[in-house]
Amino acid sequence: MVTQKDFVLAVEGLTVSFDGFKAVNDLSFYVEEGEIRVIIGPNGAGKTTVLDLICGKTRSTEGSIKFRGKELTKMSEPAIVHSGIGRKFQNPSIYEELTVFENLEISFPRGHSVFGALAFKRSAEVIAAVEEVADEIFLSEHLGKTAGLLSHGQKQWLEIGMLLIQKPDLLMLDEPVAGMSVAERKKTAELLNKITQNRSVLVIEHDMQFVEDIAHRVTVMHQGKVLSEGSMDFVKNDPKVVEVYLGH
Amino acid sequence: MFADYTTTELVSIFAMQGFAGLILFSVFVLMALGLAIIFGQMGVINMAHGEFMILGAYITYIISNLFSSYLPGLFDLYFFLAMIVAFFATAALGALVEWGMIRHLYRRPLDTLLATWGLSLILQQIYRSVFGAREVGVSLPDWLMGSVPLSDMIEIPINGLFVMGLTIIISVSIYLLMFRSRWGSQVRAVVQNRPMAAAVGINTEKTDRRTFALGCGIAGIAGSAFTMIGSTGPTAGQLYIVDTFLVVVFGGAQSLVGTIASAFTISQSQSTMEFFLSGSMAKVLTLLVVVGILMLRPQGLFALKMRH
Amino acid sequence: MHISPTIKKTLRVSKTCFLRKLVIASIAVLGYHHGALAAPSTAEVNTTGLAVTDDTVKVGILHSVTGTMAISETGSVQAEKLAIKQINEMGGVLGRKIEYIQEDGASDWPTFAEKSRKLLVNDKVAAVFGCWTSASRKAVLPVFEQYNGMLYYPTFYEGLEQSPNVIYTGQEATQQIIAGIDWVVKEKGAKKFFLLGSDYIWPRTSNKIARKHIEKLGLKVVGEEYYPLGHTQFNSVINKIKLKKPDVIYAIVVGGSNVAFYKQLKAAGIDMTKEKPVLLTISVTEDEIRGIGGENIDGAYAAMKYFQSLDNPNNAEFVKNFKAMWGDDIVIGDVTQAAYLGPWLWKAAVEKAGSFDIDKIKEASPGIELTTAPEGYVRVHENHHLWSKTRIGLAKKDGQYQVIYETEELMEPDPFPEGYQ
Amino acid sequence: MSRVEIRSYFPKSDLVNFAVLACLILIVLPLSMDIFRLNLVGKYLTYAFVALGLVLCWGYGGILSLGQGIFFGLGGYCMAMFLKLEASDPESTKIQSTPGIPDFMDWNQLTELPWFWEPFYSLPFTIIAVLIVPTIFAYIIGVAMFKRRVGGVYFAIITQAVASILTILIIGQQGYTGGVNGITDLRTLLGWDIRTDSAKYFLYYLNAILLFACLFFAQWVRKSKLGRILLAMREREDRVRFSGYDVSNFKIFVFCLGAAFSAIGGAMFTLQVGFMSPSFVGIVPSIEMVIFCAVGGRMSIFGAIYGTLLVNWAKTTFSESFPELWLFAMGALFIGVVMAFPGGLAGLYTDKVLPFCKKFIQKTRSGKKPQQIKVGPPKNDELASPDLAAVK
Repeated sequence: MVTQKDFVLAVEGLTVSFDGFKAVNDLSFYVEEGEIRVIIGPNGAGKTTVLDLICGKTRSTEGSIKFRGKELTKMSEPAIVHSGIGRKFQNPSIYEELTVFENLEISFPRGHSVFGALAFKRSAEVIAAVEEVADEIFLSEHLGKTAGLLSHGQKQWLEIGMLLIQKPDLLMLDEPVAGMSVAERKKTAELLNKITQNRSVLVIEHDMQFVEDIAHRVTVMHQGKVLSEGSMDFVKNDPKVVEVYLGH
Repeated sequence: MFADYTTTELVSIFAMQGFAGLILFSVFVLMALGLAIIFGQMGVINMAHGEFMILGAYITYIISNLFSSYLPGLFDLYFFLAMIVAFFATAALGALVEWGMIRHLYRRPLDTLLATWGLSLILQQIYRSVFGAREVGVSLPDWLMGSVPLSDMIEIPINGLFVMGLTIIISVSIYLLMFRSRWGSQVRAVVQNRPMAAAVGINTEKTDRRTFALGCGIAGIAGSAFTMIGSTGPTAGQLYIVDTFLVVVFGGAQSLVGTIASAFTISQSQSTMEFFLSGSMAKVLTLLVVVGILMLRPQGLFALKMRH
Repeated sequence: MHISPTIKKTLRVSKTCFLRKLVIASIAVLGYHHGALAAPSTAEVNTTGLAVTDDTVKVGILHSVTGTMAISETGSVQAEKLAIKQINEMGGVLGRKIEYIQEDGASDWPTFAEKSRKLLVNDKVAAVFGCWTSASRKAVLPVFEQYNGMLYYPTFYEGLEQSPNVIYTGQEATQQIIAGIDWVVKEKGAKKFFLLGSDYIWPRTSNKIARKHIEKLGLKVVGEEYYPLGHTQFNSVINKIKLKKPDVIYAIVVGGSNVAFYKQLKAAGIDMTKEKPVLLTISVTEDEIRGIGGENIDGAYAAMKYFQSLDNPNNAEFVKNFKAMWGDDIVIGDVTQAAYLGPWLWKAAVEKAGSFDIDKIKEASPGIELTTAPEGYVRVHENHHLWSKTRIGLAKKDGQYQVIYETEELMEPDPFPEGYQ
Repeated sequence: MSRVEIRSYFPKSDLVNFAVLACLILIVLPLSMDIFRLNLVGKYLTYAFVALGLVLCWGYGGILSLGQGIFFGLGGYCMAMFLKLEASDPESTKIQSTPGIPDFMDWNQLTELPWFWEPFYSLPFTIIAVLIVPTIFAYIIGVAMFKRRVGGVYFAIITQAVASILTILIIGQQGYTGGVNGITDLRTLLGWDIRTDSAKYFLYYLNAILLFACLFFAQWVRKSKLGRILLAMREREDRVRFSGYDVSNFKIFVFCLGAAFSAIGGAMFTLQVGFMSPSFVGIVPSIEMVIFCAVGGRMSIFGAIYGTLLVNWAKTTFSESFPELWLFAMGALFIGVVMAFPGGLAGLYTDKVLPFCKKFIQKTRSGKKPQQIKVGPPKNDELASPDLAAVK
């Protein structure tokens, strides 16, 4: 067995059961530094549950999740975030009543305690950080806009931006291009390639073209287990994968 | 605590308290079933539930008066008719309320709470204007009074038995209706996935209205039954509302079995404690325990674990 | 006890309709010819700026018309309105017609305080007839003392209070309790008592007085239980009663709980007509029986000063008038009768003092007697409570009490009983 | 704080609101009413503290508490205990079997003051207790509930249950609490008669000043990042959590803040009305206070105060003239506000009155020629409003 220090994320023997139904069953995989890993699989394979388990939204029944050697399964969600993991949800999860600026500002990693938030000042540093990220996610023109008025694609970007401003080491994205136009999708791939320079990324995606564009390695899940793992070319030709996909 | 009593007495105490607990249990179930359907299945917080019950009680009062004036020979049987009329009348009012008010508020559960509280105030005032501020006395047919002696200590009140029997009948009917009938599966489909249910051709609006009406109708029957053991006045409904909600929440809002189990737990513990503590303290302790358990297990006793 | 003969006469003549009409007629005639004589000048009878004009005087009625207490307080409002109407028909007070301002306490104590302040400060009423619960009286009491108002309070209550600004027209606890317990001990040979009440001050204080008295007689209290107001499940306490086998259940349950308690008691096989045990209550008047149902309380005893079935000419007249005004199916309980006394006692005090001034009424009140009271005869004690007889009634199926005993002497009101505090 | 900071916390529109409200409460009402009516207004304003707390808890935090009466009551009881001890000096209670203790204890055969009453001889302690006791109580409830992620409807029902537990306890333990009668007949504060007209004026103004202090604090919270986090939380709790915030702490904070506001209101109520009773701890007043807030507009701190004043004024007027109709009116108010005007008065003002005024002004400015009026969603600059202006 390889030492865990080589990996950013090491998931081993992870199992979660909902009243007897094992949504994730003895799952193990490892993500390396700087890697873009894509998880694919048919509906109900347990992909989103894996992200939920890593970020602490769902608690595992068995197994371990180590991030840079630190065990995550017992940590609280905010602590997991502070250790350097950011997560984007499947549907754009932004604060529609606030402006784009405020959305990003809330994610700025300072003033996270109650009194910190009360005393939080919108300093030049914060403004600079927000403007920098806004630039990256193509929204610098829209900083003052109420987020609810953005287009669907823009909302997805905004949420990615909210993660970026946290400067996480591991970025987890749940279907980042779902519902985007072709042009938006291209821009997003570009964005992802740009932002993954110095961090690891875990992506769930259905769009195979997009997966091919970005993935370093692909993990295929089926019924809560790893079905196949390797480069996109490898899994595409794996007979087990073909069986599962065609069988559906 | 136990030292004051002999062993035989203790046995009798537990038997009698167990039975008192069963009556309380029946009362809780009757109160809570309607609410469990409305709150658990539809997510509507109906603060006027108590007033729907009292409507049932007033209808029983009216019918008992009609019988004693016009059909004194059939007085013994009026109660059955009263329950049926109470059911349909409260269900009709429920349907009206759903149509006029609730259906506009499905996405705002906390707002249903406020709106139905307003409704409860209006209903109370209507009762007061129509029936007067004083409590009305509902006279019962003779066969419902009195008790069956089991031993010289233990006597079982007939109306208690009646309420228990009624509870069983209603619980079983609800079970059959919800889990064995086409209509029940429609209700559950709508609860679980509204757009999908609509897509497969279920008339969700109609289902909602009928579900709400059914919940209210059961409240009506409960109110009718409570004329045997409690008071009937404009504000009597408010006495029940907090207890009822706690029973439903404690059981796990979406589970009818949970509601029954929680009614059983709460009633038995309350009636046992009532014997050894003062009534007020028993009530306080029971409520505290329920609140405490809810904090440890917010989803209630019987909620299913769901994937998010 | 000094009281001016004319007043006494006026009160007596109200006994019969015929005579009353005669008096009204004669007052009217007098008023027509000698206006100045019939109604003394306002400046003379009202030196403190109360709402008194040359021909009217304003009073307040302050009860709950809404909320949980409306059930109980309705009767008092009706009785007070009847008394005011009758007084007006007799020519009013010092030649002035009474006009009442009715306020709703809404079963909410702060509202009572607010409304009483309104009545005293804004409306400047000459007297207020009102309150029912102790809590509402406690809430308004400082207001009456601060603004120097006059309150006529009708309910039987726990005592432990004596304010110069209040006339307590109901009985305080010792009057009701001691006579009742003495009776049940003597007549029924009771030795073991089970005390039961709703959980608040009146039942608790009353039971304390009862316990002290029972223990002083060398008898035993085998249980004492309290349930929250509005409680509806009494099976547990009924089981305890069965287990303890008391001779007397001494019940001070109030409101909606009452209905539940008696229905469940009957259903549990305790037949009160068999008097095993005897049920003695001080909280169930005819008003409450309407909700409980006569068949459910048949055979219980109540100790209080008035029952609707009381057989005397005053009461016959009162019941007739009450029904004429409020409908035939109405019942009259102890508190309703006490509320009816309020306006009459005030009238008598005003006439004795010859003034509406509160201070003069306070001073004039002790010693006032009413021979026309439906309960018979009452007299105001120095401590502003009433001397009255206590009676025992046996509840009947028809919802009425049959009066089976009354104390020979008037019971002296003793709001601060020695050794009971 | 720099000028920019202050401007961002108190934008012009809010400053106008503050000025208008201050003018109404501090000048117009006292001048236009006799002391009796003003005292009533003072009483209503004590409820406004609760409504203000509810705006933060419910409007911003999405936490509907049906137990705010608990904190109002606890604050009021703390104050009442102090006043009662002062009213129960051995001289004025010499007819009791144990002089020097409150009258209701004497009636309940208590022969000495319970230990938890002792510290209430001290006014500084009492003032601290008024704030701290309810806040700690709220903190305990908050920790127990929010750490376990109990929220929404469940939280509402549980707070209701807690309110009824506390009511039964207070009524049942009458020897220690005064029972159902409450703690009555409070007369003086450090020898100063609180029942005189001058005292009433003073207390009215003290109440108003405290209310404004709370308003300023609420405004600061609302405009700080914490306020935005609350809004964010209400909308996307998970997102906030996965942005690294411990959501429960924020909920606990705002719930405690609401409790502290309510407690100040309760203490001022006791001072102005002269007694405290368990009827405030129960469910009915708690729900009524929610409606004050809803009528005013659950998102508006000013609306909460206008809502409270309006509903109570209506209650007094209605129940003076048509007591029987009052419940109908109140019920209709509940239903109407929820169904037709979820934004309450404040919503009505910003959605209907303000645009109408703007239109009107624009029209009159541009003479008869109808000018192009912006339709559809407001553009950037309008919504970005002062906050962003401060940034740029």
